[in-house]
Amino acid sequence: MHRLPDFKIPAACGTAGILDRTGRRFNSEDVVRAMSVMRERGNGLGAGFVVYGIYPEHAEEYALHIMAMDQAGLDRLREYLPTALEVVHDEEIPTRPTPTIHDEPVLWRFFVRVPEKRLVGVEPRDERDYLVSTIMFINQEVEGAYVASSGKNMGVFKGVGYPEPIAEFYRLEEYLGHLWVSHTRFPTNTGGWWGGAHPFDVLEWSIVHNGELSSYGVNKRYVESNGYPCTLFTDSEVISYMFDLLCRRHKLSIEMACLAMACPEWEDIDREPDLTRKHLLTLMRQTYAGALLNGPFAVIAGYDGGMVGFCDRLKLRPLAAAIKGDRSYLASEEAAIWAVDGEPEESWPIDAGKPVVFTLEEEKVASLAHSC
Amino acid sequence: MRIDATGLDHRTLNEQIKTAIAAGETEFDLANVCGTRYIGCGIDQEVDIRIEGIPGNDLAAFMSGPRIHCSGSVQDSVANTMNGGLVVVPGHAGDVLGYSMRGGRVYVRENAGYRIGIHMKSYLNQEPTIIIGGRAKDFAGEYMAGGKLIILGLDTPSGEPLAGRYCGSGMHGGAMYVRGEVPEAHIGKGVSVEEITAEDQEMLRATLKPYCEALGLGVEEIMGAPFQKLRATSTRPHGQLYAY
Amino acid sequence: MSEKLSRSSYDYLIVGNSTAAISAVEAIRRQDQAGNLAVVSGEPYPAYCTPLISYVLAGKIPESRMNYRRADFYQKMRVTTHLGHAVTEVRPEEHEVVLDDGAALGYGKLLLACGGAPIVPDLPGADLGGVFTFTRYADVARVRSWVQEHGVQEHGVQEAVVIGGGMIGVKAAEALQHLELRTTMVELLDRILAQALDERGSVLAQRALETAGVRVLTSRGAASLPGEEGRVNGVRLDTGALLPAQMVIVAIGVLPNTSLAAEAGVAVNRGVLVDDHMRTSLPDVYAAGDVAEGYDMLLGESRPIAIWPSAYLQGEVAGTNMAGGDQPFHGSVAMNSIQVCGLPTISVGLTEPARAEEVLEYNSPDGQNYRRLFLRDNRIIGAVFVGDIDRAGIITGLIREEIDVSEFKQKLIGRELGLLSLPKEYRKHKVMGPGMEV
Amino acid sequence: MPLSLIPAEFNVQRDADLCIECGVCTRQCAHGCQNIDPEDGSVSSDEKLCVGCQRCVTLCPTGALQVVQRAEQGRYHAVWNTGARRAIARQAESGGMLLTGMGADKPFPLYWDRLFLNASQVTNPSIDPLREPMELRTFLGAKPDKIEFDQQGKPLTKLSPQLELEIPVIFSAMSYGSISLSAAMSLARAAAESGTYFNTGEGGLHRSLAQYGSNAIVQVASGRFGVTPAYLENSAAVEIKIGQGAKPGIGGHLPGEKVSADVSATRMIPQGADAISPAPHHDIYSIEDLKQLIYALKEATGYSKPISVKIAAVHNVVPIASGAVRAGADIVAMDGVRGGSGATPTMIRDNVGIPIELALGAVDAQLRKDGIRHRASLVVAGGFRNSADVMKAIALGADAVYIGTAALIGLGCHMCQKCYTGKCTWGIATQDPYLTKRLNPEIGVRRLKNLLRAWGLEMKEMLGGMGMNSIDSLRGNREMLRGIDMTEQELEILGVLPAGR
Amino acid sequence: MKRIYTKEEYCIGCRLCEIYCIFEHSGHQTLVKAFRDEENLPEPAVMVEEEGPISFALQCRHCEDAPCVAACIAGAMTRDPETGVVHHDAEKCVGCWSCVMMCPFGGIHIDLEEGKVVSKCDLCGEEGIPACVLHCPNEALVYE
Repeated sequence: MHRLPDFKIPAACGTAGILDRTGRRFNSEDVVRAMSVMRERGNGLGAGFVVYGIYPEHAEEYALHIMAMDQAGLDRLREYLPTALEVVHDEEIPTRPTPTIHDEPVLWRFFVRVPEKRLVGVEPRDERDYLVSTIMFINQEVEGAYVASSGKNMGVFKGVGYPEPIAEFYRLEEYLGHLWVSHTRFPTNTGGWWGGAHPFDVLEWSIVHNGELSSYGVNKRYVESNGYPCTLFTDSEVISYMFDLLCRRHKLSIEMACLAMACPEWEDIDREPDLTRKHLLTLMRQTYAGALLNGPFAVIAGYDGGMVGFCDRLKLRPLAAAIKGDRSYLASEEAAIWAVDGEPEESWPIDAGKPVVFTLEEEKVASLAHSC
Repeated sequence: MRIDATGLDHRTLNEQIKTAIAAGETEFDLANVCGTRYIGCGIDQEVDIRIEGIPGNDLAAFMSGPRIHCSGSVQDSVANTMNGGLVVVPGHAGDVLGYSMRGGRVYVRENAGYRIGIHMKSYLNQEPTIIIGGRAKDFAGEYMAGGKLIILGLDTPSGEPLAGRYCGSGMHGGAMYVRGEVPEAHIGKGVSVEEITAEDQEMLRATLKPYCEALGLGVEEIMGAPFQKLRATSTRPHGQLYAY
Repeated sequence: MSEKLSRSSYDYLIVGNSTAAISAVEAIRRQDQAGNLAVVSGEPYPAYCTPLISYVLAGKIPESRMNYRRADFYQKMRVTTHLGHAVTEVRPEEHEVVLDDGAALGYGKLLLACGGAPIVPDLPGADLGGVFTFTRYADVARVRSWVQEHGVQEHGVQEAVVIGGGMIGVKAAEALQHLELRTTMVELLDRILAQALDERGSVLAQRALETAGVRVLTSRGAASLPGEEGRVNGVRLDTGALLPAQMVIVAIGVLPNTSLAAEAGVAVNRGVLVDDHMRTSLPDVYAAGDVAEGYDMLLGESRPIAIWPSAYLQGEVAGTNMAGGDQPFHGSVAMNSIQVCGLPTISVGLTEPARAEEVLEYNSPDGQNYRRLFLRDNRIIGAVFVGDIDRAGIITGLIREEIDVSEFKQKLIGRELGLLSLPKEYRKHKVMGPGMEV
Repeated sequence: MPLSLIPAEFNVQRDADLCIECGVCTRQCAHGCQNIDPEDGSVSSDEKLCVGCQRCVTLCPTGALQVVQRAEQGRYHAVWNTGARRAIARQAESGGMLLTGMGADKPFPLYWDRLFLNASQVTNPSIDPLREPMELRTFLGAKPDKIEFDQQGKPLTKLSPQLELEIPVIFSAMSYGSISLSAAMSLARAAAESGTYFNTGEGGLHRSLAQYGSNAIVQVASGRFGVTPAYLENSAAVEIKIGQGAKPGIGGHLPGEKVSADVSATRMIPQGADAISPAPHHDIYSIEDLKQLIYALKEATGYSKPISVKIAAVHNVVPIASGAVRAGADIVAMDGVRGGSGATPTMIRDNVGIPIELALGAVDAQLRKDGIRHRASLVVAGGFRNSADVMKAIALGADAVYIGTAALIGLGCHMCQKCYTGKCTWGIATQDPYLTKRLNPEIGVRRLKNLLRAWGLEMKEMLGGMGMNSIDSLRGNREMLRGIDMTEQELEILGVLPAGR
Repeated sequence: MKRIYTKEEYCIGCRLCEIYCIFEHSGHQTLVKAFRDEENLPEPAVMVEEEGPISFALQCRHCEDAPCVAACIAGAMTRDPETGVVHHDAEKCVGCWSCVMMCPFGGIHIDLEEGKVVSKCDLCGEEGIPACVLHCPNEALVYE
């Protein structure tokens, strides 16, 4: 495992997400097949998966996926964790030796709860805020340990390599989940770092991202001044914090959060005939100027209720959406979707700046896209 | 209109007053005022506001019209940049009274604090007047550029100066009238002490008349004692400071 | 009907061919491009610059420069000319005029712009050869040929007398002097140019004439013109003195040519009477120029004002109204610009001190420049400029606009007269006219 | 009178082959340097009187004139150079404080020139501003922390009053009195027509500028000149002036001879009397007093306008700015050591305060750290020369920039630094009617609009080059900056990486 | 018709209008040469009036009712019926000064020795922008 870089590395990427809206769980084969189609979009220097619904037996605990530089790092974490959290269970993340995968970190998972007493005297009394600050503390202060994911009933599996060997390394075919999102990466520098691969996660928010935020500096400082120190110098990290900040802390709907991040241009706002909406958009742009994502991006954000895909206001990076049967798909290339299960019932490249939200529901999702 | 100020913050109180003025109300009785700031601030209508209690700072700031009658003393920064209107204070006033006041009148029955009447100025028919029944502390009338600042020294224990140090320093307009004497050492640079003319006498009588009426004093009694007049020696106090 | 077809008939017929006629033509054409238009004049030339006859006589300008408008003027304006045929009769009933050759011309609207005629006094000897008036182009040729015919003989023309010290007399005398004749001017009044200039102006003008060599005799009248062999040989003054002269120019004034109008039944006073639209008492008959009486703004009455700009403006008003426009004539102000042997003089309005309540005067230190303003009721009613006349028109404007100058009159008499002398508001709204923002 | 020992500063060179003795130079010189001989019409110069304003040079129809700074005079001395000696001579002859105009002319480090902007190459595309919308629109005022919605999804959050700028460049405070009405009119109209704002300084709002009130940031300074309820009402925002970069810690002073009838009416003070702005506001002796005045102004304007607090960038600018934000300022304006002035003691101008770059870097970082950055907008001032300076300031964290000197140069100022004499030959810093005519506001407005347009085009181009289409994405985006030729500490204060990293 | 408008409040009294008027009518290619040729230096048709801070340039206004045209006894002043421009034909001018007498602006410049009107604004031949306007540094003269 290489050391964490202290500057931002531009990258291009391929992404895919598959959601079974009825909640039926499936293994990694489909998403790996989708990613294989997009091999050209990566260069083997980073790939990863996030899967939701994999730990039903630990559904009430936060699953911390840990990447430790070495045993000492893990030990330091073991020492620290009980001082902050109640560890219900922990185990090594099972892996198998895989050609082309090497330099792997020590991989461990902890299922934790936030002890009630920890929230006494904490403002605000929110266990998730507490957990976020604990994760931030680990990432910054516990040398050699890094939290790769922290949500309930989900986990991030990522590393340096192409998607297929990473899946093989992590034995992902053994997991069942209702939502799989994957990412392959084309960083421009030579070295890859396990922690720097996508997806990024904070609590239940996971982000895979294809793009390069020109506004990164602004967005970073915005989330940082809201208590999310950015340690990884990646856009995805910032976006995942942004979702957590906007959706969980500010209680915005996903659509509103996406609107904050990709709000219409002033020209369009000026022309907006609906004054209520115009007021909303004006308010949005002024309040969330620091959250506005500028530059090319296409994001798939996974969360406990589904997944959302959205692109920048100029549609500088691709993202396609599709529906077939109970499943919803998002991918950098439509072919990746076809590769899973043939021609979809409906498919479309998503619009600039307009999020497509696929939610986990009992009934079938009738509408195609929740554009706002 | 009567408003109980108990528990009202200044924004709410002023909004109530302004809304009522807009609806045509011209008289206000504010009860239980205790430290509410900015009463009368920015109002440009000739309404009457009676304050029961002690108003907070910046009473009558940027005011242009209302007549404010207080029940007792007031705090700091009263009549800040006041443009017109009246403030009657039966008690004493705090510091920075009538800063940059351009018009209207402030009547204080008792003493006033430091830095009163700084940068008072007159323009055309606007001439601010501050009358202090008692004494003023240091820096009275500093940078005074216009208007009248009258210090009566009523009820002054012997030996107490009527005005503190640096009285009128930087003054370049207007006049101070002091009933009695300001110690020479307290008089600022560029200020001359002059005798009262008959014209001044008449002006003072006329100016003090409404003051005495508002505060229940006798004009002739006050006029009975000698006044001195403090004026700027130049309208250009800083003409010689620079190398051009 | 058939009779009308047998003669030429015009929508607009103008009798006369001088400035009033020409400005009327231009004005008509501004209004009406289509109507047919004719000019009829007893003089055989295209419109010429009457005041220039003294310049031609003196040889200062060639005859080619006498034309008032370019050669193609009548063609461009589509004017039919009947030149060299005087109108002998106006028949208002028939809407026609009769020419001296008997031809008749019909008209829709008629403009009488037939000008004035010089006064020839009833003097013994006035019919002798060598006695001329001097108001027409033809007079130049007559004078010139007289000088040429007789100049080579023993008793040729060496001395000339001009009777009359008015504007025509002065310009004639100047021309004769230029021809190197010994010239004497005889003026009945005590000063020359008495109608135009004030006393000091007259003195300066007389001095200029004298400096140029003209002998000026004032307060003298001509009693008779002695002569022999049908040729004049002197002027006998009312003092009894005899001025030898081989040529005499009589320039004692001009009267409007009203006879044609009067005979046709048009109301006539000293001149043809017109209203402010230049209409005479007869329908469809207008009059303009020296023949008509114009409204004198300063005197508040109508009188013949035989000056060029007035004739031009009247002609323009007449033409405009004849062609269906509606333009009143606001009246004019007497004014003259006379250069007396190199000395420029301008007089405007009433220049008799008696008519004024206040007189402002400026004399330059070198005595070369003289300016006088005559005020009444805070308005300028007259002005005299001698020498430095550069900005005189500004005063003319103030007179014509009847501006109250009480606030700034002193500035008008200072050394530098300019628009700066006027108040800003007046500069902006009155004098500056279009295009001035102040 | 003894001989003056102040050496001439300029050399007036007249090319005899080109001079046609038309006298234009003599009519344009307001300092008595250029003269025409009434006898023979020849022209000559009295160089001691020349201030180097370049008016004659510019107006000369044949280009016959050149006015150049004289080289060092007398014996060379690295320390006691001519400038230093001239200053001493001026003081020895007058006994007064050295007075000067415009911003500091000492060669302070220009951090703008040590900062480089980024551009996109391959990994993310640059955007072509010719084809795609490029947003410079900026709002100044307190922003909510977040937006809250009611049950029906309608936003509950109310926005504080905002200034809306089409370009994040504002004309900084220049009072009518310090500048001519034509100059003030040019600024006001250009601001209105360009979608930005002008600042009245503490000169009041002249009646002819009242129509531009909705584009006016009106100042309330220690002298409170022209401050009436109507003045506060007819404005877009109210600015409390605490300090000015060119003269931190000292007051202002418009000499009585500049207080013309019109200036007197606008400032509401007697004609001919000095207009003195004391160094402090005597009602502000502490941060809570500032808060008191901020809220007095909010009360006076019915909470309908942003209240700005303008401070000079001084050593402890960080806590001052932070305090101002906590005191309720909606906008904090900071003016750096290079800030301009019509009249300021030279020693103060050139020695007091700190560069705006460092102040901005430190303040923005601290406000973000404190989580209060959104509660006020930051406007910075003090020597902004071009659109790149503006872009760098925004990347450092500013919301907008005040320009004063750049605007004046746009209007025709030639930086002779003699504003305080009231004889500005360009008609800008003068009330002399003979000189004020020289600035035709029609031209002034056009030139300023052009300037803003040109900067706007450049800013859009740079923004597009960085792959952004909104200025929002540059604000505080220090990733877009790299530094050279700076110490680690300077880099740290600015929060930027060295170039190459 | 297009006219030259004078904005008094922006006239700065530099007199560049006069200088460029002279140059324009000098026939020379450069300003310096024009002024060096003193014998043939034309008179400017524009004149700046100035007193203290007040100044303005003045040239023929080309009046609608052009009183100079009415007054001209020599037919030298004419008003083009189509363009509205008042022309002065120096050849025809005899120096009677009737136009001077009538011009309410005092905008006609004469030479007593030459005995004629020597310059009157001709709008620089009506082609392009007149020189005085083109070179007015403060747009106190505009042509529109």
